[in-house]
Amino acid sequence: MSVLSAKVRLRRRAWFALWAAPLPIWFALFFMGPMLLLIAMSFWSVQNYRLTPDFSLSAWSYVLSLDFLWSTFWRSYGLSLISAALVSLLAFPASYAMAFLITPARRLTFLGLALAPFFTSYLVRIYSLQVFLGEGGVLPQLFHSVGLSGASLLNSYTALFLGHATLTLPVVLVLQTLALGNVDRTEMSAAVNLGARPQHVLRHIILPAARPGLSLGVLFAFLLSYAEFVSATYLGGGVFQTLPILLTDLIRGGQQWPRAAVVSLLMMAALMLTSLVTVAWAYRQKGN
Amino acid sequence: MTQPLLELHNLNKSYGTFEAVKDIDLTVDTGEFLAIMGPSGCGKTTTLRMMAGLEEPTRGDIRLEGQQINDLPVWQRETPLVWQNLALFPYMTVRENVEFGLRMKKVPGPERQQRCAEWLERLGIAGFADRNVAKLSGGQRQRVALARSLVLQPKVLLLDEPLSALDAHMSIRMQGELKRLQRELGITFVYVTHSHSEAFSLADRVVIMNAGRIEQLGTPQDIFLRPKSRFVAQFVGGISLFSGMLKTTREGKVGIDSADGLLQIADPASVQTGTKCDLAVRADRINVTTQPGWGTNEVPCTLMSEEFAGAVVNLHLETAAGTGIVAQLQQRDLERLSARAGQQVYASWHPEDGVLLGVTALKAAA
Amino acid sequence: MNTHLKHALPAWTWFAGLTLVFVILYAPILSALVFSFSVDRFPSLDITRFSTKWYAQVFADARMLEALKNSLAIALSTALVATTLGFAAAYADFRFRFFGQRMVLALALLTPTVPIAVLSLAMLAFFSRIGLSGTVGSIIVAHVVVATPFAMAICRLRLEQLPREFETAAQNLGATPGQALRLIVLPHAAPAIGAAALIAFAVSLDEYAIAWFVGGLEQTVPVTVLNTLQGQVDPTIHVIGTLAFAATLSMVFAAQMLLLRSTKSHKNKEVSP
Amino acid sequence: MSNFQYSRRALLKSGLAAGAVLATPAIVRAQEVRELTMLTWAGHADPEVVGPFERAHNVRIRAKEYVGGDQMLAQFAQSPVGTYDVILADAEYVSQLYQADYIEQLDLADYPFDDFFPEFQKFEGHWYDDGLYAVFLHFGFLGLSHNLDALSRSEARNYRAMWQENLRSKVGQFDWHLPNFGTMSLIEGNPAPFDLNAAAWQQVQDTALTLRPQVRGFYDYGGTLSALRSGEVAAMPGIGDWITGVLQRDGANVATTIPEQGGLQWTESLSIGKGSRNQDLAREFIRYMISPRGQVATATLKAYPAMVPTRAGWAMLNEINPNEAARQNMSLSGANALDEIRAGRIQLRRLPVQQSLESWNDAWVRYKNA
Repeated sequence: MSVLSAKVRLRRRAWFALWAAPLPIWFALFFMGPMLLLIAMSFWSVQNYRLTPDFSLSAWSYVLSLDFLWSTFWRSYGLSLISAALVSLLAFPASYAMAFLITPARRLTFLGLALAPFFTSYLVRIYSLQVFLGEGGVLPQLFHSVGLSGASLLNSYTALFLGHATLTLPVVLVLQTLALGNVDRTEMSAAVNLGARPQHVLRHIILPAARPGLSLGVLFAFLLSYAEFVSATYLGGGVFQTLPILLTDLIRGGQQWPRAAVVSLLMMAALMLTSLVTVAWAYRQKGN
Repeated sequence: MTQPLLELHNLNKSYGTFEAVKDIDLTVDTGEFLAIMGPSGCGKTTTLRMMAGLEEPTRGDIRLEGQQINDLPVWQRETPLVWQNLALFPYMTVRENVEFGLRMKKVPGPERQQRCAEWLERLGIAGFADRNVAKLSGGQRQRVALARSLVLQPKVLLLDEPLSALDAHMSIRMQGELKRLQRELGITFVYVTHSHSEAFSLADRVVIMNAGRIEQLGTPQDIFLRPKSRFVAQFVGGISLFSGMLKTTREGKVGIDSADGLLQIADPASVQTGTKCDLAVRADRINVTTQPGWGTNEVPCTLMSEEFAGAVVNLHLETAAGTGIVAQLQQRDLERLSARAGQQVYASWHPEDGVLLGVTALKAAA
Repeated sequence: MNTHLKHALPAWTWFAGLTLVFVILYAPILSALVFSFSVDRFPSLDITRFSTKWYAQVFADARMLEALKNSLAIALSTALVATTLGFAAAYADFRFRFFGQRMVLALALLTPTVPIAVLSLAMLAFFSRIGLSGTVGSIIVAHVVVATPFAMAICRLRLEQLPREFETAAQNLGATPGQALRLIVLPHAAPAIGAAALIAFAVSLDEYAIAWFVGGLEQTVPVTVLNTLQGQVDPTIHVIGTLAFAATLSMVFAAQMLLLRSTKSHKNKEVSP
Repeated sequence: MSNFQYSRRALLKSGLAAGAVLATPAIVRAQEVRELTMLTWAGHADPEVVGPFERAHNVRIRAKEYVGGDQMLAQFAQSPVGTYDVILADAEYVSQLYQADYIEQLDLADYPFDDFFPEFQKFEGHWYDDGLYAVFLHFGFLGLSHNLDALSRSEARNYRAMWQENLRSKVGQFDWHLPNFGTMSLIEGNPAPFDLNAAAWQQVQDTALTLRPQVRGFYDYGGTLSALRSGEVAAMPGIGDWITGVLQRDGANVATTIPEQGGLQWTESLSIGKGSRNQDLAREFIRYMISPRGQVATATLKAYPAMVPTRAGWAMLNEINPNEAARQNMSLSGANALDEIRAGRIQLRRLPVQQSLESWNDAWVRYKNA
């Protein structure tokens, strides 16, 4: 209800729509469109190697009855969760250094440098890592020279993890550094003033205050690692069967895109659920 | 009868189920200095913003010089606002800030510069014209904000707690200047504040708002001397309140039968006995003695604390029934009293100094 | 900076962590740089000879040039559209309260949860049904979907720092909503808009999976990298990586300068009264 | 010297012949440049391959390179009709393209099949209901590819070498079920390795599982190149000269041996996409690719070398690049690669006959997961 005339209301709505409408329209057309098609596609059938619109549950029943589906699902989930946690741990000292030990002007430069590789061809960096870790590569040679085995590091979880780190480190670094940088300095001084030792300040002041940023870092690392298949192929050697790998494998049964659609809907469901839980946890207030 | 400048008719604003402003009727005359006062969340700023066109009323009319302006968008209203945080544009110099409105109104260059210069001069900030607004002191920023609005020669200037960011000293200085400017220019000011001293010292009329409604509208004296409700009395402060039942004694005296005994009042004609009502007594009308027997309405109480406020002292007393009483004494009266906290004292006042609250409301209801 | 803050561990441990992270980030890039100058087709530590022959091969390849042209055109358009859409949505979210506000944000933030291989096929299938497949335009449309969430997030964060009164104050002084936006909001948001555009540009420039699917015959640089990596492996991958990194690094520095300048001037201006 | 002159004259002659063939549609030259689109494996649209055709027909070839037939099929299926004029596909995918009705029937008379070696004249994967749907472009043998430092040629004469203790975790596999299960089937001695009854199929899977502990990883095309080159893996079954030939060119000590149990043959062919708007040009292009010049370019492809099916192609290769002809054993006089086929040592790689494609795929996914 409003006291304004229809003309004025229309003019206001038009101005509002000018800003509010473009993105939803674009996404409704070019994102929701494909997504709905994807959902529809999970009910299609394949006849003579041809994807045919249909209403068939065969793709769903096929995928859900795969005996290794859930082991793959949990392996995929677990590996990316471990990677996300490890990347976060790996990044933490660096973020801490950038947030507390470097001047703000320098911090911006460091953040830029941390972010730069993120936008450099990811494929190239994975290929380079393959060269780095493979038989006779830099790292095995280095290990060999200090008396270790010198065997190739590829097709191991270490290699896969480095691939995940290559993808996710920059994002995690930026999120962590911003989170730590926003921790209230007076609160920290107050704690010190009250006799808290540095370890306590870290545990009871810094970490809780930075929790949203730190958990978002874990979440992003998880999201990116979960959907990752390039390093799973080139560094993991395809021996870690994850959902993205399963997805490409399924297609090879003769244009089985409906099955791939089912797997990706499962993946999306898992990701959305995880995101919701993490975000809710990250922004949960103490004391309700 | 002259046309009122600004009229609000039955103005309402709700956000969902929350009613921020309820049935406001208000007229503002040309050249008047009107203050709207109330606790935070009472709807005073919302009312002001509706005048400026920053909020759109849910119901009701706003008229400027008799013309309904509900439909007029903000930028066509010519009701400039001085913001609580000033909202000076950080990417512009003082001059650019002041010229901003003129540019928007497409005032030609020479006239714009001349008017801008005139106002910079008038507010004593010509020397800072090309400085970045962030590099000014609080008082200077205040003047820029005023100049920015006044340069538009508005019929009415809206001010939203404009002095709240200043320190006490600067605030008092700016109050004086505001008053002077308003007198000189003859512009209508609508001034929102939560400070009594600002409202009472500046305004011709004061509106007290509570929970979206107007509680009382009147001159500062009216409100100070004759608060209409318990709320106004409490909000204005320095008033002691007693509640009880209106009663006629066997001797024919009329008073309030309160927990602190029967308190006499002077003018009972307008009320019926048997109704519940509140009695307000202003602090400067209360007499404090160490011995009883000084006045008509006398209540024994305990001296709780003293509060120095310059030349006067506020004594906080508490009766046996737990009613709080404030009494304002001159410094030398206090010395004469020579009482200490915790000591038994007597508060007394003349029946003429007691004001019955909520009477009109009762009459209307009856 | 709080210089007297005591840390839970000595400073060198934190710096060691920082160094380690940068080594992990930059080792692959450094390796790409070195091997891009190796004459051998397959990289190994005993490099036969250094040469610029792979650079010459990249520069002489007409298809590569075309791919580069496509990539730049796509990335520029993506940056333009994604930034416009992202800013508009961020501004709408900042300025207005409306039904479904959270839905819009959720919709935009849903994109990163879709596995890219399947998103690509879904887009190809959808685009070909609406007659928009196999063109540079279809890659742009798809990249905008991927890049807009980033642009929106950046603009939204920056707008949050703009006191809401500024814009209404301008309108109160007679500026139309358009003028207020142009004179008050845009100058404030300019660095974020710049950064958003750069990031959208970079996201588009590095995307290969969707580009392969929806691009049809139109090739972009990352698609040629993908083809080389999956097919005829050769050091042109390293060359492209090195060049891309050089380009990205300079863009990041440009963004830095923009942000740095704005923070500086912002700081100067925000001395509390 | 005289040899040189001879080959120059021969070159001129064949060049003129090719020119004559190509001269017919020369009238189009006056017109604007036409476009011919192609969906192909890597390397087939390199300028040194298609350049002469482009110039002769005033046409520009635009190629979409794919890796993996399923990507190719998806791309074709989801693109508007007529997007791709020419498709280069593995023979197994030609049958899928045919069943999905994505390719045009060809006219036998348009192509010089007389010049093909007899075994390729009526290649089974190209004919459906007596109709021709694809033209044989090139082929190669798949055996055991191995690093000579780790596995000698004589050891590689038996696939069983992969089970050796020293190859534990050193065997790589190309990530596709057909060549791998096909090889297992050869090891099990099935005369028709893809035509298996239930018991034989089960036996193939069981044998495969015994190899699984030796396997280091599963690789795509590029990954296979890198893994064999770096020594990451020492042996790969079901791989051929198309990989090791490339690595040899780069100086790697690798080779492909066709073990005693036999090898497989891969085949790639050219088809015309359904609804192509440039069918005449597509036909000319296929004719060019099986002309001697096209055949030589194909045989010496930078991305992967392979054998070609035409006599004229062999002849020209022997003239202008005798070393490569010898390396690939494409000798016109004396013993050559075709003898392997004739001796029955080489079986066609093809879709499973008694099982569905998806059951092989399922088995492969299961195997990888084991």
